Amino acid sequence: MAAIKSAAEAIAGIASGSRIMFGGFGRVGSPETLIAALAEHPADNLTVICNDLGSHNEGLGVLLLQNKIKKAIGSFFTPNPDAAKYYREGKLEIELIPQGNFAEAIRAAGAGLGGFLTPVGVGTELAKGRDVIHFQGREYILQPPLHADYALIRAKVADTLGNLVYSKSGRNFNPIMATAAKCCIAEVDEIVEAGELSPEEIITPFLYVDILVKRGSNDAD
Amino acid sequence: MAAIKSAAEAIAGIASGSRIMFGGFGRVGSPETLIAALAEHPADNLTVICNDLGSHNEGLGVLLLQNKIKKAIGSFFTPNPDAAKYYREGKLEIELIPQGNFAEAIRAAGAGLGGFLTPVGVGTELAKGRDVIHFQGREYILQPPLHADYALIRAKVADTLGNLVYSKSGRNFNPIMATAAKCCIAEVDEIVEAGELSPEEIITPFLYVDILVKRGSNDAD
Amino acid sequence: MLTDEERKERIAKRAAEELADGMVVNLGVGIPTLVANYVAGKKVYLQSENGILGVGPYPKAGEEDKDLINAGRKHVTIVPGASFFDSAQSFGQIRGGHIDCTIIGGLQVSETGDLANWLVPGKDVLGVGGAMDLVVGAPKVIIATQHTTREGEAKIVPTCTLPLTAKQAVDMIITEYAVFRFHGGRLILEEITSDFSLADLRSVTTARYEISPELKVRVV
Amino acid sequence: MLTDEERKERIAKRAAEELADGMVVNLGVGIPTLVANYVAGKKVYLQSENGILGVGPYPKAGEEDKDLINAGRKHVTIVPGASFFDSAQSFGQIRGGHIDCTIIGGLQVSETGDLANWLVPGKDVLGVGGAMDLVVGAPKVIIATQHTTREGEAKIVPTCTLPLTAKQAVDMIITEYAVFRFHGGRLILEEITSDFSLADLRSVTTARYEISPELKVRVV
Repeated sequence: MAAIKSAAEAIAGIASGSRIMFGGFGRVGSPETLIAALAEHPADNLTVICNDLGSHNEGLGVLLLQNKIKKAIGSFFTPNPDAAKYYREGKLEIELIPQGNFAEAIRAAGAGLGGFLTPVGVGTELAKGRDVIHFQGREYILQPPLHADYALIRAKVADTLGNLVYSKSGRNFNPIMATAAKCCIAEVDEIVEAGELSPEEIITPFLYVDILVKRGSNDAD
Repeated sequence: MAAIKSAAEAIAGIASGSRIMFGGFGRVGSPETLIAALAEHPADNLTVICNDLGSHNEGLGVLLLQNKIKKAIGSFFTPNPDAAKYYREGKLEIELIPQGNFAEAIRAAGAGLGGFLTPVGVGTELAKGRDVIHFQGREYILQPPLHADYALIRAKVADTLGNLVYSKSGRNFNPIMATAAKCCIAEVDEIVEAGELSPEEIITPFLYVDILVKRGSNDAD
Repeated sequence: MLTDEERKERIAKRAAEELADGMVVNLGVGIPTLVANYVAGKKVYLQSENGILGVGPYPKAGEEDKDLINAGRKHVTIVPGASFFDSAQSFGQIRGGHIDCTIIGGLQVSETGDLANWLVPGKDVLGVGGAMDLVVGAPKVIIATQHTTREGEAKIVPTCTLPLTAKQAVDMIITEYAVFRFHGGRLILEEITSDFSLADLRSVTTARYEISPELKVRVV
Repeated sequence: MLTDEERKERIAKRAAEELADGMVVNLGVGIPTLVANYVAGKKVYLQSENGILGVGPYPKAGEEDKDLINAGRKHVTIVPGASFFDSAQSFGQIRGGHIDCTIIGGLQVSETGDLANWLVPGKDVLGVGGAMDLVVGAPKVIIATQHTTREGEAKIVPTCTLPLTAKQAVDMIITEYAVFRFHGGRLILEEITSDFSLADLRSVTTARYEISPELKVRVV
């Protein structure tokens, strides 16, 4: 069952050095209120697990410019020119994973799997440092799961238990990240009573969600 | 895009020796119209991939009594006493997989994975014949994916493209089986126009579905 | 001599005390199912591995929904806030440790916490269901079982002789006479019922176990 | 001399001819995106790896939905029968071979069908996106690219010198002058445009290729 908190309260426990997942694909599905709260929070030396790093001074780009991000694990950091700059200057470590392997590794963590065999990336530079396994006649990378301390996600509507539904392409990495962290904090537009969402349409069942934050509860929007 | 056919037409191409997935958990979510059509169809020597074999002369139990099933791969064949009888008499091969590994193996097939590392079953009889892998400090079974020639599934409503929604606990193995076979045949109560199902509530996108059959189109119900 | 019903009721009642507000629990078939009868007043949510979070009470006769059963194939209802999902997602919840507790039956539990509960001796190997997944995945695994077999043989044993469900997976054993917990791999007796002596218990328990310095006597 | 726009239009038009009614296609950024302009009259469904099946045309200015973008981060609309899903499901569709065709750009294609399209020389390795997944997963991989680099260097080469996206993954190459297909691991020239000679083509293509006995000339 989820607790309802302000953005600042929700992220208050996040310590320096934490591993944090951030949902979103570009700005869509990005927990902007929570990111704004993190910008006001002292935690640094963070490892962020996210598809991208937003853009210049936008989304996670804000935290990057604050030198709070030690390492980024994801698939597409190109749209934020600061990522390249910080990387070149040795201020940012990057672990690049093909987007589908990245998504699947997050899901695997949430589903208690020890890893999976993927044909994607075999024979490329991104196979370096990975275990390569021959199984049933084909070559695969053994991709380990991606776990985190926190998942900061964005949904559209929550019920008071913490069940979530999303909006359009805002779903992206949010439902899988919700499953893969010790603590899942969901930023939502609206919180309704339990029972108001149809049992057939709930995408994230409440057992994954620890804290609900109303969007804009830090005047971030 | 899915074609709409009668049950008999839909299954007409199924040959002896085929590997067929059947959705359902007990009777709930079981494609009963399609099973009834198969009972009238000459194909035998089938390998069925299904959680259970129904009950005596019910569900897949009907095909079992017709000696059409050579092998069953699944997790819980206990409720059908004929399964034990046929197994003892050497008329039925059984491959038993823990239910979660079974579900995940079907999903893995649909998602193009070569297998996955599961902690479930390690140290048990069901690990026999499996590869056991030590990875990141823990012992896992390397479970290969489960593919099939056909998936015979049951949903509640389809649209004309083949998008599907399910009913309550009738979802069970159906959405994952839809992804894991060369040909997916879905038995549904109702077919509506494309656009009538909400894009947020569609569980099985149409690209997985080849043939739609209206439930009862063989007078099976 | 306790009747079978009395034994089961005792076990279920005691197991229910382990459940706290907000917990998500998966109950196995048999005695564990009865636990639901004793959680009134607590907000405990039941997961059923066939794809339901938020299982409610059994429906009244005539009000069954044909598409709504639990993993024991019984018709059920749902509570507000319930949701449905497919089997891969369901076992993702289970294997991923998102179900707080599973209460499940046992044929044998070893003194190192191994569990055997899926293969009845002399019967064919035709069903494993979700037992292995539940026992490996749940952070808290409670075995709710009668203390001995119908034939009076110990079920809490030095080593399982029946095929294993999982190794070192059990956290707690609740029987009609006793409560045991595993601490650091050692089996500790924590409670005994007032109608059973320590000597009685020893005589029906072949596993080695220690007696907690804070042993409780449960008045029955 | 063709303008950049003319080259792109030619490539996109020709690539669109590969698409048939009922196909599900994923279009990469750049030239592949333009293919959508030439499929009118065909029921082709576009998948976008950020979680949409059934992408529609770009919205009119002022009618953008802030929650609805494609993988190129452009606002889009959806068609009737579209659906949304998460990224793991999306790449399950892609890796599992359920997207019939992907049309994607290329920096280099080797004569054995290797593709390099993610790492621009001299730039930092900061983005791979879904390219590797798409190229490995799709049953039909079409590379839609200008025939040479801006500097006039061959892109269809004996061996990729840039870091690979995938090995032996390409089925077809469409440029402003030619169409090549891989058959049994061999690169075959199947079409050439009427404004380009075989000698011209050879001079800008360093890969070894065979000329199909049924070579078509495409009048442009």
